[in-house]
Amino acid sequence: MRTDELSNSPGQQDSGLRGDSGIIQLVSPEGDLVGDPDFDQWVEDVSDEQLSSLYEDMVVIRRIDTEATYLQRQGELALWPPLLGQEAAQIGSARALRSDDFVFSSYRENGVAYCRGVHYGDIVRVWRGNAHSGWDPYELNMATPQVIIGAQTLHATGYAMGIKNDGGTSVAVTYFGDGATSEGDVNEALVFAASFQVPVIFFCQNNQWAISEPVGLQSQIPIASRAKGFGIPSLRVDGNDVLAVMAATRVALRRARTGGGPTFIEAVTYRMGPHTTADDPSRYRDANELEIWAAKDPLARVRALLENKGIFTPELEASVAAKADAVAKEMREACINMPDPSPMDVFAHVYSTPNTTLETQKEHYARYLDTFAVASNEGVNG
Amino acid sequence: MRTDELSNSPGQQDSGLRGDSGIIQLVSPEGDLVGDPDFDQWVEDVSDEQLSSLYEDMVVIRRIDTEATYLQRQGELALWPPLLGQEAAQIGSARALRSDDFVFSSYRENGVAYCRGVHYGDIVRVWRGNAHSGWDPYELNMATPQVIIGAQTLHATGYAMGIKNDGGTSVAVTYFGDGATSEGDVNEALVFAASFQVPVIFFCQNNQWAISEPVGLQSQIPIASRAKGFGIPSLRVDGNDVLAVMAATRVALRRARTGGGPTFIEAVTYRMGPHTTADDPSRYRDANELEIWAAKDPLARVRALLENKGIFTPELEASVAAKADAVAKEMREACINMPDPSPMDVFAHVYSTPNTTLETQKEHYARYLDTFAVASNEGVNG
Amino acid sequence: MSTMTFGRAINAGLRRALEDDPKVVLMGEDIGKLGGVFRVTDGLQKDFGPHRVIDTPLAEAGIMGSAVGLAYRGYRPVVEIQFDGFIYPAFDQIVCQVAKLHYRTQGKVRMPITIRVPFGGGIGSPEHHSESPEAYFTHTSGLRVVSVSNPQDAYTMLRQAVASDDPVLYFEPKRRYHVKGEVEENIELGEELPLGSASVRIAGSDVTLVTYGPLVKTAMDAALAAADDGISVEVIDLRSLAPIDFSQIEASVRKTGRLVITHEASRSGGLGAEIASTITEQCFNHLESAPVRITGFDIPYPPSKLESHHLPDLDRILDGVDRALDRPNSLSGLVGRTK
Amino acid sequence: MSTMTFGRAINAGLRRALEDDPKVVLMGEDIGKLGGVFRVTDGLQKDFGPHRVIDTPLAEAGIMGSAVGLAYRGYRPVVEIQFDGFIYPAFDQIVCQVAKLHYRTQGKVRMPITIRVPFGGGIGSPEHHSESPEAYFTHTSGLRVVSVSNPQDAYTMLRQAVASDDPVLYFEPKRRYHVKGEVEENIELGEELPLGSASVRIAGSDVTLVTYGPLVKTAMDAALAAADDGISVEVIDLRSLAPIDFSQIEASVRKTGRLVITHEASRSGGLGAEIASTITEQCFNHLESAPVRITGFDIPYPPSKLESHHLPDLDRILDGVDRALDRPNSLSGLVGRTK
Ligand SMILES: Cc1ncc(C[n+]2csc(CCOP(=O)(O)OP(=O)(O)O)c2C)c(N)n1
Ligand SMILES: Cc1ncc(C[n+]2csc(CCOP(=O)(O)OP(=O)(O)O)c2C)c(N)n1
Ligand SMILES: [Mg+2]
Ligand SMILES: [Mg+2]
Repeated sequence: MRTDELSNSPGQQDSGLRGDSGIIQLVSPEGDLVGDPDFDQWVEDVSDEQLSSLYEDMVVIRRIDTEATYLQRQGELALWPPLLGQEAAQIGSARALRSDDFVFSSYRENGVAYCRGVHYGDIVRVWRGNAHSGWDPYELNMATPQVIIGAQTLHATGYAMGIKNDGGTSVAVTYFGDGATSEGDVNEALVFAASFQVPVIFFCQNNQWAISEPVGLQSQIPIASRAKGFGIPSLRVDGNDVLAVMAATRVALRRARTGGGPTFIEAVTYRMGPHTTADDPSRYRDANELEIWAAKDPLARVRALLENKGIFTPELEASVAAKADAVAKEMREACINMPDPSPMDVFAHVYSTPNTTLETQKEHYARYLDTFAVASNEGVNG
Repeated sequence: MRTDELSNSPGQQDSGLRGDSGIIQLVSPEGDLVGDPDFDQWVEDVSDEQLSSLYEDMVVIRRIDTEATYLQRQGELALWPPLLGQEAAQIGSARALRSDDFVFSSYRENGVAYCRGVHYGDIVRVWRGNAHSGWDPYELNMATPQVIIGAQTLHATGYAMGIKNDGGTSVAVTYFGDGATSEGDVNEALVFAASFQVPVIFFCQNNQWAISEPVGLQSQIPIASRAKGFGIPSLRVDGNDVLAVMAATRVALRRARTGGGPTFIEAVTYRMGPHTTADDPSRYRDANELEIWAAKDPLARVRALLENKGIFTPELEASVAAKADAVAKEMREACINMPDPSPMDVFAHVYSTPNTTLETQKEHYARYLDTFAVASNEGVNG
Repeated sequence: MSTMTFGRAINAGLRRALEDDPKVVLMGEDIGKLGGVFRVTDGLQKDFGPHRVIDTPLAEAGIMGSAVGLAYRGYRPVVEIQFDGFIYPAFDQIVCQVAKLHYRTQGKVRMPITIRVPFGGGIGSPEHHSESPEAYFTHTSGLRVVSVSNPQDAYTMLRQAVASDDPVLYFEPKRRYHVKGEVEENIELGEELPLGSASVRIAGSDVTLVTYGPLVKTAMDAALAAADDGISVEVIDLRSLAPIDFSQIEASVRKTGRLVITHEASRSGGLGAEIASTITEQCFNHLESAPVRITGFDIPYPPSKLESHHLPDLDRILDGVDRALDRPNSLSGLVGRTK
Repeated sequence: MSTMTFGRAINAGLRRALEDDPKVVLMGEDIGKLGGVFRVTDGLQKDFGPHRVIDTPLAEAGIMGSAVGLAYRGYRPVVEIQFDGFIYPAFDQIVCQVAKLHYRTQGKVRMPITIRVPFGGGIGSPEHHSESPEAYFTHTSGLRVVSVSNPQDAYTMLRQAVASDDPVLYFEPKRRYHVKGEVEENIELGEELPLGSASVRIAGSDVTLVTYGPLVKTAMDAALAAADDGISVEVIDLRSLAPIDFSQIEASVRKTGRLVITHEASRSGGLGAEIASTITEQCFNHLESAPVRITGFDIPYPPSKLESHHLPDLDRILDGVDRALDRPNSLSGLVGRTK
């Protein structure tokens, strides 16, 4: 599925927002359509084919995740932050975007990057230690992963100030976690977004954990409530239900595009894996918590829906698997064959204009490296 | 009135909190009791004598404010941040406190400092440029004014964590402005206070302005709503109604003392003067705004109430005026006679333990100063 | 060419930047109707509208972080930090984002952000209103840092800063806002000296005196006073604090063999340390005495009644000149511990 | 006396501090059940409870600001910042509150806060996980700053830091967490060397090599390698970065006449500048060559595949030793621009 295809929200009216109580869910864990009078209409245009395509996306990014985890174990990556369990939240939201919307994400949104059209090798470039950025933000209209928790929410807000100034209809979308909501930056972003009424979506994946800290340490009430105190409407959505996430995102996008200002979405989901490959969740969480959430697996759910609809064919299964294999293979090969950066790259792009102090250091380091070249040449020749 | 006298809240039940819509008001601008079924009971113990005393407090601090403004114009103070118009908010809240409660305020809470028993000269010590702190925080149980907007709200929260750890029943109370609510620190303080459910009161004086910025730039919805998104109950109170402010503060104190955690109070008031003596409000606000608020003057209101109650006697007026005169005189004299700090004080108290680098600098500066002493001695003798 | 105050010159530079490039926006607290607490942005919101001259909520991280977002979108934000001491809530966004994004993205994302900071002491203000935090930023790779000392430089370098594709911290010596000077506004930016160049304010041969921002005037006064004693002081105004134009200092020290550096910021880890050590490396055989630093002490900025004891003044600078020249001075007789 | 890793030694120090003083509390992200991302607080929450070992919300300013409040109340908070690069959101609270409150209140309010920061590179981490921000804090008056280089110092100085009535930044060289050493836990704090003292790790006579934290080991290795070439290097471990124990460096340089300083932090405005310039002032007539700085470059911390080119290593240090000794080195032939 192409990015733009699902981004044309159908002609529904903005249905307004629900209170804290209601979590928007359109598909039950068993794959049944729940029947939601407000939100169903926002995804009623999603065809069987498109639904199959969403399923494919989710399978592919789970495969990317698994493959990257292997690559890390094999020493090809230094680290990897798995998104296992958060596929619906990422695909449902990212597939609702237009290509000219701009995404500011955290480090875990590799599923979003996939939807934005990233080259597969670029996904792992950062985690291999080759670069601080895997891609050109302006090519994907997606900033490269932000490591400082919450900082990107302000960038999205500022970007949206720019969109509004330009009279544009695109939207800035920022992804962040439940833990991030405690950072001053995120709260200041809400202040700025509300004050200037700019087209930004705050998409919080509440995956229940910030490394070892349960979400209750950050907030004892639903995260979605936070935004209202800033005058920003919010939606709380079942983050493991790809259609519900898409519907909620489309509501927010519509509001943003039509001058309605910011929206906050809390996607309630679960981090089924460790925080990163360096983490050991057994130190802080019960195995049975995982079991409970495994029963709500987002992939299983959309697959059940497809089955219930009678469109989960062996051909679909095979083609999806083939696609996942192909993507994984391409990513692995790109990863393994990625050339190391060259030593002098360490100095590149600190400034866009020459800097005398740094030039001197660079020159000196080149001379220093040369002494080894000379020495080893001498060794060879001598 | 002594600090502790009004701090023993009578035996009412916690009446719960109102929605955004209702601003708590017990006395109308004309000095009539409005009749509030929920909050009247929280101040029903306030005797005529105590009411007169609250009036006296307000007159005195207005006088302090005026006197300090004069002192600034006469060059005795470098700067002064007037609290004109905010007397009810400061007196109503501060007089509800126990002496073992601990206050963390901003720079404008000189009325609160007065209630905490500050020596009058100490109020102006900072503004004369003699010191960074006017008093010993542990003597008044009030930290000295915080200049970094919002920073003190975290200090109060941490202090309250300590109270809770100690099993104490005192409360940390932090004062800040409407502008401060945009700072990350204030929002993080709300996160921590809610997470640890500690006995802290967030007392926001919404005086409608942050220097030249109207409150609408910080929040387009009532400031009191902010706290709810963090899971903290809030009260919105007429900040020009000393009894309403006292009632709200007592509700919050009761909750805090009995393990109910934090409360946020928005006192809706008005900064009738400039931001500081260096400010010129005519550049950014209409004169008629001031007129509207002058009609709600907090002093006039409590005076009208006293009159309506028939207890505003010429004797009261005279004794209050005499007290205000005496305080102003004492403050002025203390100010004018305050000895300048001595040069070597510049090095005092950077550390509580000796620091070799600084000792060297100090030693050297003493030698340097000596060269002048020698030179001028030589001059005298020679 | 017209006569204007320091503050006016910056105002004129901002105005010109707003006129020349629709992508330039100003952001800050109270910069609109009020014109900033120092009136530096006076009249600009009126003339360019609230979308170009933006009064922001009271949150410095928010200002800086949204400026980053605007820069992503192709804007050139000029941010005002109200006072030096209020820059710290924005420190994370400056150090981790503004300074690093160009490097992080291998040059794909530029951060043409100018951060204007009124700085320094001497105006009798309360705490946090008189600080000199420049060394935090000169130690931060990815930033350019400048400070200006006269109306013409204020005008020219403000325009250069706004035109720079790299982020620039622009430190304004607030106690000099009312100083007047001639300003030529019709400059060709391309023909101006680069943003990174120092300037010799007074030529001299006995000792090199390096400073920047508010102390340039004090240093020039000191040089005049020294001349009365027959001492010829060369005064160098750094203008660029990062990178430092070491070639000019080096040339001067090769001539004089003596170096004094003065700044208001605390001594330990201040710019004086970087200049002294780099010049020692580059001119070791030309130095006749150890470089001398005359700086604020290693204390928090003191109450205003004491600030004259913290801030380097003419006498302390002259004492430093005497030390550099091995003339009698306040440290004479202290062997070894020449501090 | 027992053998333990660096990380364990800090853990033992924290445990002892918690045992000795009920006012000691630990605060930070993931320090409870997880025991911190480096397991330094392993087991402490279990043994002392969640009110003594506090997992905080994910907000560094919040952690630091509430630690200030706890200190007001008489507590001695020990704060863990998860990684060097995450200290900046707390910068305002550290610089404006933690560092200044004692001065502000004329000694009435004490800030006995210890801020533990795993710092430095060499562990192959992503951005913001390998930084050396110590110079920001050594330039901040009111703070003490230390860094430790071996398990015994880690233990002793952690306990001294917690016992200090002044705030202490305690930088832990994260790439050395797994290094083992003998640790004597039965120490009398009062009899220990003060927190502010440096330590000569290897005595030598030709050149003084000053460093701290993670590079102490590298410097000692370099000294051994130099010895093979007949060069006698004296290695000084600063331990205290603010204040710096200049008397020991001075004594050494008076003997050797040559000085090399090495640190991972960027060169401009790093500790090397302060040490070089102060020692030049104090030992000008004893120096036979200009002090040499071998440091990280003036770049943001690079991607991990490039970090070995940024971090000073044995070879670069030896090249610096050669420069200090006027032996052939990578700069030989470059006249003047000896950088
Ligand atoms: C400012 C900052 N502080 C701390 C960290 C260390 N850290 C990395 S991820 C993380 C937890 C984030 O949790 P959450 O926001 O819920 O996102 P999730 O990892 O669950 O996707 C922490 C504390 C950081 N990267 N940045
Ligand atoms: C961190 C910080 N930023 C900016 C300032 C400058 N400043 C001082 S007072 C003020 C306005 C505060 O408004 P508000 O919080 O409403 O309090 P009020 O002055 O109205 O009492 C500002 C911007 C500051 N002191 N601290
Ligand atoms: Mg999470
Ligand atoms: Mg206000």
